[in-house]
Amino acid sequence: MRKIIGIILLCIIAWGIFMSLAKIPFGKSESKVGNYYVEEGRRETGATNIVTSVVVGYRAFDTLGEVTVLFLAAIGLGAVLATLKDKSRAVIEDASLILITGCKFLFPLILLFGAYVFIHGHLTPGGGFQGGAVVASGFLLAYLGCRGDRISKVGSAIFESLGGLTFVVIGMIGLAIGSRYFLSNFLPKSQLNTLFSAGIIPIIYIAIGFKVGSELSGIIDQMMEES
Amino acid sequence: MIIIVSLLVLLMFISAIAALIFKDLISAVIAACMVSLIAAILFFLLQAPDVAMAEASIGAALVTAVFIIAIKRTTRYEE
Amino acid sequence: MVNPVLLIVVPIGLAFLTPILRFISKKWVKFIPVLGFIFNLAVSISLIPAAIHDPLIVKLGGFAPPFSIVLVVGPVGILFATLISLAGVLVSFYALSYIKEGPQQKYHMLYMLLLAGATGVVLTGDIFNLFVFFEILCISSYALVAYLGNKAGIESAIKYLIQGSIGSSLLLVGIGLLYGYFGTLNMADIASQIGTVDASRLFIPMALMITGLGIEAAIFPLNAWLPDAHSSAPSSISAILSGIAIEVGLYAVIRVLFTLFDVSSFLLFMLVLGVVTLIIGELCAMSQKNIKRMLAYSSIGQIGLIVFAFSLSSNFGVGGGLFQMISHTLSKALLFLAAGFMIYKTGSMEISSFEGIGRKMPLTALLFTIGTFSLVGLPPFVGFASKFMIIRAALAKGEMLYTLLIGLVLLATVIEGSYFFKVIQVMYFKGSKTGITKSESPITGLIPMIIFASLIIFIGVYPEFIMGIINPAASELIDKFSYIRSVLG
Amino acid sequence: MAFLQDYIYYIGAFGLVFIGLFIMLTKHNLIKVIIGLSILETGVNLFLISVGYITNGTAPIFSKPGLNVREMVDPVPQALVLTAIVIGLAVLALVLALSIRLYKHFGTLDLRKIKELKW
Repeated sequence: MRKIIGIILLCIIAWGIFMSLAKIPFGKSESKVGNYYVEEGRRETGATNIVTSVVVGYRAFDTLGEVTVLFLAAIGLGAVLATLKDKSRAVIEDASLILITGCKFLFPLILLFGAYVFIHGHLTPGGGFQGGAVVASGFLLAYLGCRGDRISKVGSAIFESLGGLTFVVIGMIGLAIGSRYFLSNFLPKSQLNTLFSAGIIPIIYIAIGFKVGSELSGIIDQMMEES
Repeated sequence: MIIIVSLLVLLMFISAIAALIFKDLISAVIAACMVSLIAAILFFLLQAPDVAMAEASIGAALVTAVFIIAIKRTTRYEE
Repeated sequence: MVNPVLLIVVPIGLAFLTPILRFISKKWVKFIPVLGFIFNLAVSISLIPAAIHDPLIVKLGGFAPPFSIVLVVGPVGILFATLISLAGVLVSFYALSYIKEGPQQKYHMLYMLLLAGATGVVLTGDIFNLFVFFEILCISSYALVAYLGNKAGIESAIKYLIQGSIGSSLLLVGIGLLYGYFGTLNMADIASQIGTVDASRLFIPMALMITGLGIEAAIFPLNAWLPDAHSSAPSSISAILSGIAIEVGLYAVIRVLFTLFDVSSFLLFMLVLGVVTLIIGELCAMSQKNIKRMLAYSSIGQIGLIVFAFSLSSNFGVGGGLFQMISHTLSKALLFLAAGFMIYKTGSMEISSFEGIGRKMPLTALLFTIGTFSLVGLPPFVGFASKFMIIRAALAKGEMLYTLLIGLVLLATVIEGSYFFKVIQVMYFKGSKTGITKSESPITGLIPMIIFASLIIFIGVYPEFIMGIINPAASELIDKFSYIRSVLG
Repeated sequence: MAFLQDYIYYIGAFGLVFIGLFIMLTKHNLIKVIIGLSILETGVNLFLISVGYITNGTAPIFSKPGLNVREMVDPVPQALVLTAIVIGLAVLALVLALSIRLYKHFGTLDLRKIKELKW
């Protein structure tokens, strides 16, 4: 019964949505805002990756909110799991030699790749979130291989805080000097397509990379506890 | 091109329905991971490499890992 | 002049700072929210004169409005921001002595972020930015509902989370459709182009967005999560959820309906929905034996009344709705805070266990009574002024339907009165007189309650005090063209 | 064929949305419900990206000289989806942590058997 009602309801919604989609033909996007960003993005923000210039330039305030959401999830998860009584970890047997060696070999490479992704966020596809996720998957691999080891809680908490604070403080500096807008780009934009360009964008993206990496690793660590 | 995309979408639907049907939650999670991976390919075909990277590293890898940890700490089979 | 963006950024920055401050001194962490929201309150009060006169447009990142996110600090925005900061200061002061168990510094971080999210929702002028802050608001509420970690808390948090996240996905689809139509995300820009698309195509995005936002606002068919979530959270959080979170959700619904879309064809639907929500909420509240569930159901009823007021869509009606929001925030926060210490003392949420508490905790019980009187709408409390304004606005419509609905509203008020007086009767006139150990709530708990109560009485006696901000706020919501003009220049 | 050309991505996106919603509405196991939520979110993201696509467009990255600005796909939906993916992960992590707690309390993940409160 429940299934039938569900299907009927979904069919009605589907019909309505397909009616509205007729006004949005696929492959013919004509967006005033999007065109402006593509045309002026390089000049106004100095980043060659326009997605980055939107994420950390034009809509940087959204990104601050997004970073906050991830931070929230990490604390919320901590708060939910904190009151669990049995913290003791079950005895885990060691991984095989091949797995350990492989992990030890791959772990630094993955971290290096993650760092590359978030440092070059304004030039190539990628950025703080993707790079951070890659770093976290490196830590996940390390948990699978070197099962006894854990990241330092204090260290990850400090990285989280500092990453977030860097973002906020850079925004505040923009408010205090120069054009006096929150998150305005107060550093010189310099030569397009070089590593040290686009003013505050790479700095913010690196801060996000560290923050996301430590946060996601922290989330995995907290979930793994006692498993 | 359109054929490949259609096949990918079909495969994506099959994986999603598999996630609906499987009683073993680990298999269902892997099927959901498959959906994310194909979505990442579609994002790439839609000229969104940034999103494709994010979906592959977050949606496919980390979400699946978190799911599997949670299943390990709870129960594996849906009654 | 201070930049309004600080209202959002300062709590977020303080929350980021808290894990580091913890290494210096664990004892002082709980004072951070108090200080942060005192700062916010000062900033928002200092901004009121300027914002009433002419909406302040804050460009973020320094790009022109349709191309960047803007904050629109008009009368509505500043009204809600002040209300949020006020409740933030008082409730965080209350939490100093109330929150004693669990991971406390996490509580304080989540609390600051919840209110930062709420402030973001009311100030932003960008539809996707609204979504992001809405998520901050929702996710921190999910975590705080589960804060105590008991069975009821976890279960209701999961229910709330599942419904809330379906809602936010629907909202996101709605935003995507709007972006497909208009190629912009700025609310004023969308509103100025809304006439270029015919109304039948706008129905689906509107329905999706209203459903998504309506889940947080607890409008009738979407309010299944509310009584559980509000009754399982710690009392200080119930006060914030009932007083701020659903009001902010309702603000978002109203903003989307009034500013983004053309509301006129849905007024009748809203009117009926509001009255149905009101009646159902009050009827459910009457049958409750648990004090916090009763208060939560009464919040649903109040939301219905507010929706009813807004759907009158006259200057007076919208003003009455805003006024009722303020009065509900003050009264319901006071009720939850007072109930918190009463529950703490008796160790039970059952109404029957409150026998004789009027003599054991005279001051707390008196404050609770003030709250109930205000909520029912007795003079000289603020609830009377706001309900009177709504009824006057409905009568000014001069149609048979409205008069009929006013009868239903008054009936709901009578129901509300009956169950609240039952509680008061239990508190004062039942129970034996022997064996009374008098002990009041701690002083840090009493001060915020006394401030709430004195505000309730002061505004009730002298409503002109806030009419100066409610009237421009109502005209901002009704006259969307001046909103568009002031944002786009 | 022309129909597929125009609608295949939309069909994919909303197909996922409806399968996800269907799982969430009909399944009783909490983990299954969460899997439905993740599929639903993927569908929404796919829809947002397809809104900004231009036929035969290029990615909005000036990686080599001579790219035509007119042919670049819209960067805004991509930025929005980046945000939405991260928010989705945050919600999933939180709800999975909650479900671990739920299992500790009730010993089951079947939502029909969890009746501490009235539903």
